[in-house]
Amino acid sequence: RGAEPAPIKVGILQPVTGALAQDGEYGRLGAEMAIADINAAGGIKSLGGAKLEMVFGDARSTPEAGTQEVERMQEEGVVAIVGGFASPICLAGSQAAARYDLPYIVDVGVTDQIITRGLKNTFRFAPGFSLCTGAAIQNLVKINESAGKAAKTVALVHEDGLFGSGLAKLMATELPKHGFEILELIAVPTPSRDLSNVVLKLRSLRPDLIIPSTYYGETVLLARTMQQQRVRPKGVYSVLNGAASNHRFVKEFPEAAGNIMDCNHWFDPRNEKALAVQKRVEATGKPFNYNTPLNYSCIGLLADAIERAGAADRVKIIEALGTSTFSDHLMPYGPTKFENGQNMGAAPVSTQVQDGAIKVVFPEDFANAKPKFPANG
Amino acid sequence: MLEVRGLRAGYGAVEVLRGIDLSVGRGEIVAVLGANGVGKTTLNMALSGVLPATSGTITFDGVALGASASMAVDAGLVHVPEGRKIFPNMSVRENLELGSYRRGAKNRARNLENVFDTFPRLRERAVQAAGTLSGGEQQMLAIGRGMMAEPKLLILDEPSLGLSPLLVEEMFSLVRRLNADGLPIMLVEQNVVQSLEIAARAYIIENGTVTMSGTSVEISANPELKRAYLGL
Amino acid sequence: MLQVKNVTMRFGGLLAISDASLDVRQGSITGLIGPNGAGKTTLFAVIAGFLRPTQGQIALFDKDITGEEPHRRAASGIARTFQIVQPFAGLNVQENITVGAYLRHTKPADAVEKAREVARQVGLEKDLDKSASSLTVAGRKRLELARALATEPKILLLDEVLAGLNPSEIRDIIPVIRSIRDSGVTILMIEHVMQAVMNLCEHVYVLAQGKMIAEGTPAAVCNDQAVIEAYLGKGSAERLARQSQGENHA
Amino acid sequence: MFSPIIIIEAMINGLLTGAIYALVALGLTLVYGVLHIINFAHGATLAAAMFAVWGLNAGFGIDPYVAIVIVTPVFFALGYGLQRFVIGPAAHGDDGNILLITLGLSILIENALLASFGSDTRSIPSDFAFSVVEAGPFLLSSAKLVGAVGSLVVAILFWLLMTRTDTGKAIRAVAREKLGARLVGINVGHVYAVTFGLGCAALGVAACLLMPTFYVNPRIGGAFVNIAFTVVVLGGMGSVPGAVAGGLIIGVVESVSGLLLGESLGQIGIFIIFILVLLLRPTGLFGARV
Amino acid sequence: MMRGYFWIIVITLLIAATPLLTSSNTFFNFTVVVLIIALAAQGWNLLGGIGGQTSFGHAMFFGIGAYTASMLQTHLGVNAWIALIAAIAAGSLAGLIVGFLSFRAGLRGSYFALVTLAFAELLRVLANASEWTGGASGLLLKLEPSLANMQFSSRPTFMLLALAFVFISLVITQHIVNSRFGAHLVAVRENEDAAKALGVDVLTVKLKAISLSGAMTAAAGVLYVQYFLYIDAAIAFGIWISIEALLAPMVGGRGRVLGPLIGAFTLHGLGEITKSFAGRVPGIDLMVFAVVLIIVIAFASAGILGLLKKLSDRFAAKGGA
Ligand SMILES: Nc1ncnc2c1ncn2[C@@H]1O[C@H](COP(=O)(O)OP(=O)(O)OP(=O)(O)O)[C@@H](O)[C@H]1O
Ligand SMILES: Nc1ncnc2c1ncn2[C@@H]1O[C@H](COP(=O)(O)OP(=O)(O)OP(=O)(O)O)[C@@H](O)[C@H]1O
Ligand SMILES: [Mg+2]
Ligand SMILES: [Mg+2]
Repeated sequence: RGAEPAPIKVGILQPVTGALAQDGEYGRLGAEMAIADINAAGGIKSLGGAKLEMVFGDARSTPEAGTQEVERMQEEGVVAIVGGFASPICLAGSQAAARYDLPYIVDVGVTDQIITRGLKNTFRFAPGFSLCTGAAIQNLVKINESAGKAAKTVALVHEDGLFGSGLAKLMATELPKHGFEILELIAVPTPSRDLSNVVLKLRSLRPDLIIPSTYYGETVLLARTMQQQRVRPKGVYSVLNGAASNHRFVKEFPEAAGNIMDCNHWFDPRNEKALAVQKRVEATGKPFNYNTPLNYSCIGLLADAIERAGAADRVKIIEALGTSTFSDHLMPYGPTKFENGQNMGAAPVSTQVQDGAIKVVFPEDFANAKPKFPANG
Repeated sequence: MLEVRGLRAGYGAVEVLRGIDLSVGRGEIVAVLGANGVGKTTLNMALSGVLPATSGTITFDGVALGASASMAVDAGLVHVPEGRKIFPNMSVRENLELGSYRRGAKNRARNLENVFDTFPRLRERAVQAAGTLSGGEQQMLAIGRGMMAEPKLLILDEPSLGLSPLLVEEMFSLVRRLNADGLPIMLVEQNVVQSLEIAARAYIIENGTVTMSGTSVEISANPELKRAYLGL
Repeated sequence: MLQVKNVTMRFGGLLAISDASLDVRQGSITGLIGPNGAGKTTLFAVIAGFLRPTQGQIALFDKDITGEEPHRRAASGIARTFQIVQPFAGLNVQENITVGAYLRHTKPADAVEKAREVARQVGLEKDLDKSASSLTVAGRKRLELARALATEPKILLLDEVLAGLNPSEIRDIIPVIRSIRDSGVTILMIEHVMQAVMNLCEHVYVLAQGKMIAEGTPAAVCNDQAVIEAYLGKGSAERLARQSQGENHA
Repeated sequence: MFSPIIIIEAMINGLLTGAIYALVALGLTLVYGVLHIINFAHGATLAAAMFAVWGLNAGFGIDPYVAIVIVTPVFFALGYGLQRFVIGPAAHGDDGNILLITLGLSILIENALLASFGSDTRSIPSDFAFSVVEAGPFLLSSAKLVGAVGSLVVAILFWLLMTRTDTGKAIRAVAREKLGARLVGINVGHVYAVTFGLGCAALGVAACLLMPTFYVNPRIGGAFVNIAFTVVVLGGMGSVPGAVAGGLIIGVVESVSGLLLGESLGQIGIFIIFILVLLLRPTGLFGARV
Repeated sequence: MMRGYFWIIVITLLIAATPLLTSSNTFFNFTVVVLIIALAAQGWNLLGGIGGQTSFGHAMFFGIGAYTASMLQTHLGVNAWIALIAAIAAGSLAGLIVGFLSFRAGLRGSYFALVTLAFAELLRVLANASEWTGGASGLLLKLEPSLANMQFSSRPTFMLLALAFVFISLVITQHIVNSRFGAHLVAVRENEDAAKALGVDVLTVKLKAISLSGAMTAAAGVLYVQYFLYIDAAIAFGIWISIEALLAPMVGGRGRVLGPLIGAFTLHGLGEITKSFAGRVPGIDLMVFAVVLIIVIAFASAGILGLLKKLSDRFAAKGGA
């Protein structure tokens, strides 16, 4: 037998301890599955079927630890790094990787600063902050219009961290242009112990639409308290929310979660491959949240670039990524097309919890259900 | 009553007690004398089980002691420490009640009355926080707390320290009164003259061992000791 | 040199000192006696600036210092010891004393030199490297004294430094205190050990329940009926009388 | 800006939440009062207790309120053992060391939870969580009412324990005078451990009362610990009535300032109170009694 | 007279020589982080270790340093070195203010610790909300390696810069320990009343200490942001930095000049080693870390340097006997 080609090391950076551990786990799972699938399918063909080998780094939910792991991965000879999840980790990690021209594929990190620094090595597969908000607003306007402009007044509830605040600010300037009236921006800390007051406020404001952009725990609290206090707006439309597209929430509190819409990263429910992956994940008893298909797809993107580069060479891989048109992913995106490191083909979708399941309701191309809006009518 | 043989103890590498032998008989007042820092307080700590002995035996009323402080209290050996060590954040009454934490809890109410009869000042101040008592009252409280445990032997470590001459006088007459009721007392004092006046016997400790013992009369007559301890 | 003028000190409802005055003559050893809880230590705290009196003034060399901070008073020459000793427990004896010496010496080497000198004076030279927390009660009292001396004070306030010493030790330390006075340091001392008070003090003040009830020579004060009643008790008064007679006969 | 009804409702909410804060702070204040140390592992222990409640529910279908009779003694024993066999021996009586050890324990516990339960946020699905009591114009969460009443009952029990029993007195005695305590026959190590156990037991109760309305993940303790510090300081470190008063006050302040300033900035209100209390009246409302 | 300087020089030279021995950027990156922590921790040590005023909120100074430096650079285009000086001054001033408020109020022990924690948290909430600090999105320094920007494309260069800072902090601390101010500081730690009686101006001594402490820790914050080029409220003012700053001297040897550096190396080294235990289950490594930490405390209660001293004393005693 001929010698096996040397494996190609791929760095997977995720926070699996600390504050972001939950998301990091889902991300790692997706990357692992993708690597296993690619290897099972014969590895990188242009390199004689070379296998991908995962080098995992725990970013421990801090940029320092992330950077240290990037350095370690670099020394272990990875050809690229995928992941990071949180913006601060992605910012620090991609910058460290940039010293070595080491390709860095950001999975989630939404801040636009990630791609405006002019780092040649950094690519973001998922939609960033401005793409997400743009799409969120567009989707919302369309959904609202097709319901005969049912909603006019809006209250924004957002976490006071990196993404929540920025998002709320942007929504507050954009939505009025589309005829919405912003009643209030309510910032909540993470973690929050009690959201009764937020709900009280909402009860007195009586908005048609509530837009929460908070992490999981707070969204659970918010939805539960709203149900308890009988606050029933016409719709709850969250953006990049931690719970409304989390299966655990839907399963544990079907009533509280019912009809909540979310504009977020999500997989394409019409994509056969995505559904197959979902089945495999769920068979292990784990929920299938977006981090998993997203990281799965990022690995696919990388493998495709290595394939086309025909070498485990960083510069060539970066080049190949830059010209990528990768479309064999699980996401509701078009073909990949990077502009200054941002995949312009990427977009979030709007989902809604219907009958105890998370359905894509917009855009229609990817939808597997119709939006139920106004929800409490 | 109390038999101590070859007791050694110290702090870390420093050995302070280097084989102490002494005994206290029933109904006796025994004075333990010695210069500053010879280890009198250390001896008391070892007797009451607060400081573990490195070797030697402590037998009290036929029981071997030394393993723990609660054991000594259980057996009825009660130590009123140097510096009073009352509970400053608690009331006088609570301080006294804790005196019977392990021993004498059954007769708590009766003993409390006894103590209050002995120290009427304490009855007046029963609800006052102990930390706000004057020095003399604190000393009474410390002794009273010791009495709450129905002691079979009372060890008093420098009970007259910092008291005014008048209170010192009162303190010594109290010790005599307690002893008159049959309570044996081991008295550690710098107030050598007055201690020898009320004690039956005395031990002199030097350099971690007992260098001399005898009746108070003998001791006070010894010219060398007069020079060394009485400053005469 | 030191004058306490009509000082009153209240703690909430409690009147600890009431309109007390005293006057310490330069170069003297002056005693302050009185029953437990009379307010002696409190008066020291007022003199040294640890407590601000409710009323009254403190003057040093005829200069009013009532409002001054303790460290300023230390700098102008008032040093005190604490009845409940306050060693720097984590430091050794030499380091303890050196802190005091730094008041007048900025250079480390000078301060250490001074510390050693003072240690010799009070008989702590063998213990320089011992940790302060391992000293006995008496050792700590000496340390208190040494530290205060190291600040090179003009007036030294000694709060029961003899308590806990046996008669012969007291006998040994009396000359030390005298020698301190002879070296030019005025001394105001609180003491319950009457033997020492009789021996050392030229003038004695008696404080009882916050009030100055008597002052005068030690012998005169000891014969004062009020003092005997409040403080000495009959027994000690007789004992003291016997002793002083004995001394006279000798 | 808001109708008085809303403000009153916010205050009631604050009282209900504040009662739970008081319960969480109770253990902290007790341990502080006796060991003179800020227990860094307090939050992690709360998280562990909440996982225990969650586990009993998920695994055996035990109602959180029923779980009180299991979780409380178990956490008492846990706390007792921790102090007796880990913190006590390892600290050698040095406060700085206790601090580090509790810090280490908090890392240990948090990551043990992470390793065994994963990082997911979990909650107990129950209808009771959504039930409300209508009182006039107010809708009050039943679970929170139960929580508040439960907390106050526990606080009263604690207070009785501390003032009426020999154990309580021994705890207070040890807090200020160890040698004196040993000389009356109190086993200081045992009392320390009992104190720590009681602190953990209080957390056990708190967990049972919290779980019907709250969620748990390995890091959840942090949400309550800062606030518990504030409560303890406000009430006076070491004071049981202080913890209750402090908890209720903080609950109301947080609630009302959250309503008026927004939840995030409302937190500033808490810190400012905290700093002002420390600067102006460091002994807190109830002084430094245990 | 070397009095303590010997080991400072030896250790500094040893670290400075590492670029001759290795070219591993993992190592340099690790060392940079350790040195930054050591510098922050030295600030803590001065106040908390030597001065006995335990702070739980040193993140406050770290964050003020980091934010001052980055705000001056991003908003006003100030040169990085000038920003550094301003940041150090800001840290020192913050120390004075917090110190003045709390020491005047007579806060000690746990009370002081908690008030510092509260200040740090307060700043965190404010930094998270303010426009100037970039709010929740934090501040990003432009990546432009040059000496003027205090950014270096080579890791060893930055390591040497950080080392220089640590060296200066060590020398300052050693100098203080040998001086009259140091003696006063220790006296204040041991017993304030006694110190007062001996003419120590307790408030001034504490204020000096906290302002120096704030300056050192602020410098660490500047290094952090110059290295990672990004700061947000959670990183800058979060509890974790406060804990790191306190943990390192506690483990290395509280109140000892080299304690923070040794502690930081030990803790982070331990962290790296335990990562190899990580395996599949997250958190295992940190559990191992915590257990080792507890064991270290149990057996080296005065920190590593304390343990070394005890061992050497015992050795000397045996040798002498
Ligand atoms: N905690 C301690 N650690 C180390 N050494 C100690 C400790 N306590 C006391 N010592 C030492 O033990 C010796 C005996 O002290 P102890 O207190 O027993 O003497 P004492 O006879 O009671 O003296 P005093 O008359 O002053 O009360 C002294 O040399 C003292 O320095
Ligand atoms: N800080 C304080 N707060 C309240 N009361 C105090 C305070 N300090 C002293 N006292 C009270 O003031 C009175 C005088 O106390 P002080 O210590 O001055 O007495 P003293 O004359 O030194 O007695 P002793 O001879 O026993 O040392 C006492 O009743 C004491 O309880
Ligand atoms: Mg003694
Ligand atoms: Mg006094």
